[in-house]
Amino acid sequence: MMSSAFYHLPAVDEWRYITDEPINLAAVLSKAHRPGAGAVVLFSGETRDTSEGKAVWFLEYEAHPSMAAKMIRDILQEAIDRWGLHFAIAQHRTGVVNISDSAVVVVTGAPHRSEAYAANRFIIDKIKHEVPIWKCEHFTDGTKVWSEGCNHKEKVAAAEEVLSDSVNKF
Amino acid sequence: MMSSAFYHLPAVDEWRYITDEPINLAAVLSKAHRPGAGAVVLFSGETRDTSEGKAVWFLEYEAHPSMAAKMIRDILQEAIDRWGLHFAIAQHRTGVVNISDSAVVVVTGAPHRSEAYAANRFIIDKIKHEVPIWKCEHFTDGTKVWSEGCNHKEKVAAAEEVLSDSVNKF
Amino acid sequence: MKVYLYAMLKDYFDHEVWLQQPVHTIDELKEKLSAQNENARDLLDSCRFAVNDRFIDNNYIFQSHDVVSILPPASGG
Amino acid sequence: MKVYLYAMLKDYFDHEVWLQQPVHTIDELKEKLSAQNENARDLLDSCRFAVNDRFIDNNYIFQSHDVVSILPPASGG
Repeated sequence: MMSSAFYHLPAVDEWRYITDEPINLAAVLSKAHRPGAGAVVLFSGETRDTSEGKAVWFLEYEAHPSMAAKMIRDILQEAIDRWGLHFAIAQHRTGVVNISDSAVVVVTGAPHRSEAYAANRFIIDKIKHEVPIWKCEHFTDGTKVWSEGCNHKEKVAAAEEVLSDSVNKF
Repeated sequence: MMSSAFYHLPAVDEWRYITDEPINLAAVLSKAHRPGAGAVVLFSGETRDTSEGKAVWFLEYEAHPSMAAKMIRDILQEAIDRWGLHFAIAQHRTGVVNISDSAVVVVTGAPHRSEAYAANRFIIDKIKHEVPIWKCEHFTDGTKVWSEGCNHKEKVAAAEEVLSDSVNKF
Repeated sequence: MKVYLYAMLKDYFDHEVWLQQPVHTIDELKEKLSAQNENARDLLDSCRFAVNDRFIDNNYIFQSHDVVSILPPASGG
Repeated sequence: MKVYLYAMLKDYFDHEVWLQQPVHTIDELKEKLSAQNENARDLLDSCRFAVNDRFIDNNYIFQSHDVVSILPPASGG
């Protein structure tokens, strides 16, 4: 999948990191074994059937694919260097992701388990907070809402300020 | 696999927790999805090709199968209760485990990822420290050594004391 | 100058916007878009900006051939 | 009384040991086995003891029909 409308950096095997095909966890995991890696940790983020009390129909993800792919690659490299990993794999879905399907997978391999867990958590946290990928929740009642990401609380606070400002005006 | 020589508690599906067959990670992972579990974490402990600088040929695990199975089941239940997991799976190998093969797998599923990671780590730490399963390292030079488990450092210290005692006697 | 807008920004704008008049800074660009749709002002303030796949900061001066991406806060995973 | 020994204990004893003479406490059992093989004394001190698949503590009094397991420190995973 290429975002051909963009001037972009040379492709960095974008499909490795961003895919609109279902993620095959077994296939990803099958590549994640090395003679020196005594600890393998896999994280799969999967569509839940409820979100803040509302019944979810499916999720839809949009990405800036070329930027997202490059950023995920850089995050993986940072984790490999920092924890001395034998490998680090991550792939994020775009498009429709149904209940219980994987939206994102991260696999890390290290000599010992502390490093494999820590690096895995680092990678998924950083992907969720920094990489230009957005989640739209579609509910069973037909409504949809874009997740507001990291600024959620700040934006709620800002909205309350706006609200109290407008109340003060009247 | 039953340890029929023992008076033991009623079987608790021992094969679920202790197996002398290769662990099929893909098959284990395929069972680890629930509509409410937005976060799935899998840990696989795999045979490394070296141990403290020596080239490893293979590992061999021995268990007290009936006790080990019951204890793993209890550890999983404790983790489920403590972190509100949707599921928790763990299986440990006995017998010969070759390089890069899985000796133990732990899978946890929770609504959110903090719980899935924390519970997963709790389970593997507790299995390694408490469950009656023992690892024997077979090296490529034909030697073998039983891993000494949690008391390793205490035992080294004790051995040094004994050594200095015997030195003092002469 | 070509501008691409993503995710919830598309509730306020097209995915692709072509700006005829020159725009020099991020602040000018935000002001111009907010003038088109006042409801997007807060969201635009929380966005990151990129040119040719690289993030830019507030000092960046746009060139007419730049391809600009406006990226709301990430919410992947 | 039947006693099963595991893992590195089998470097010093058979997997299965039958004790003809009554043994009443863990300490007596450890002493009896250590007398058979003095090199196992430290290892026996680091072991846990179980009867019929349940851990026992130092106060436990063995019955002649007990099946005892002697479990070195775990080193799984």
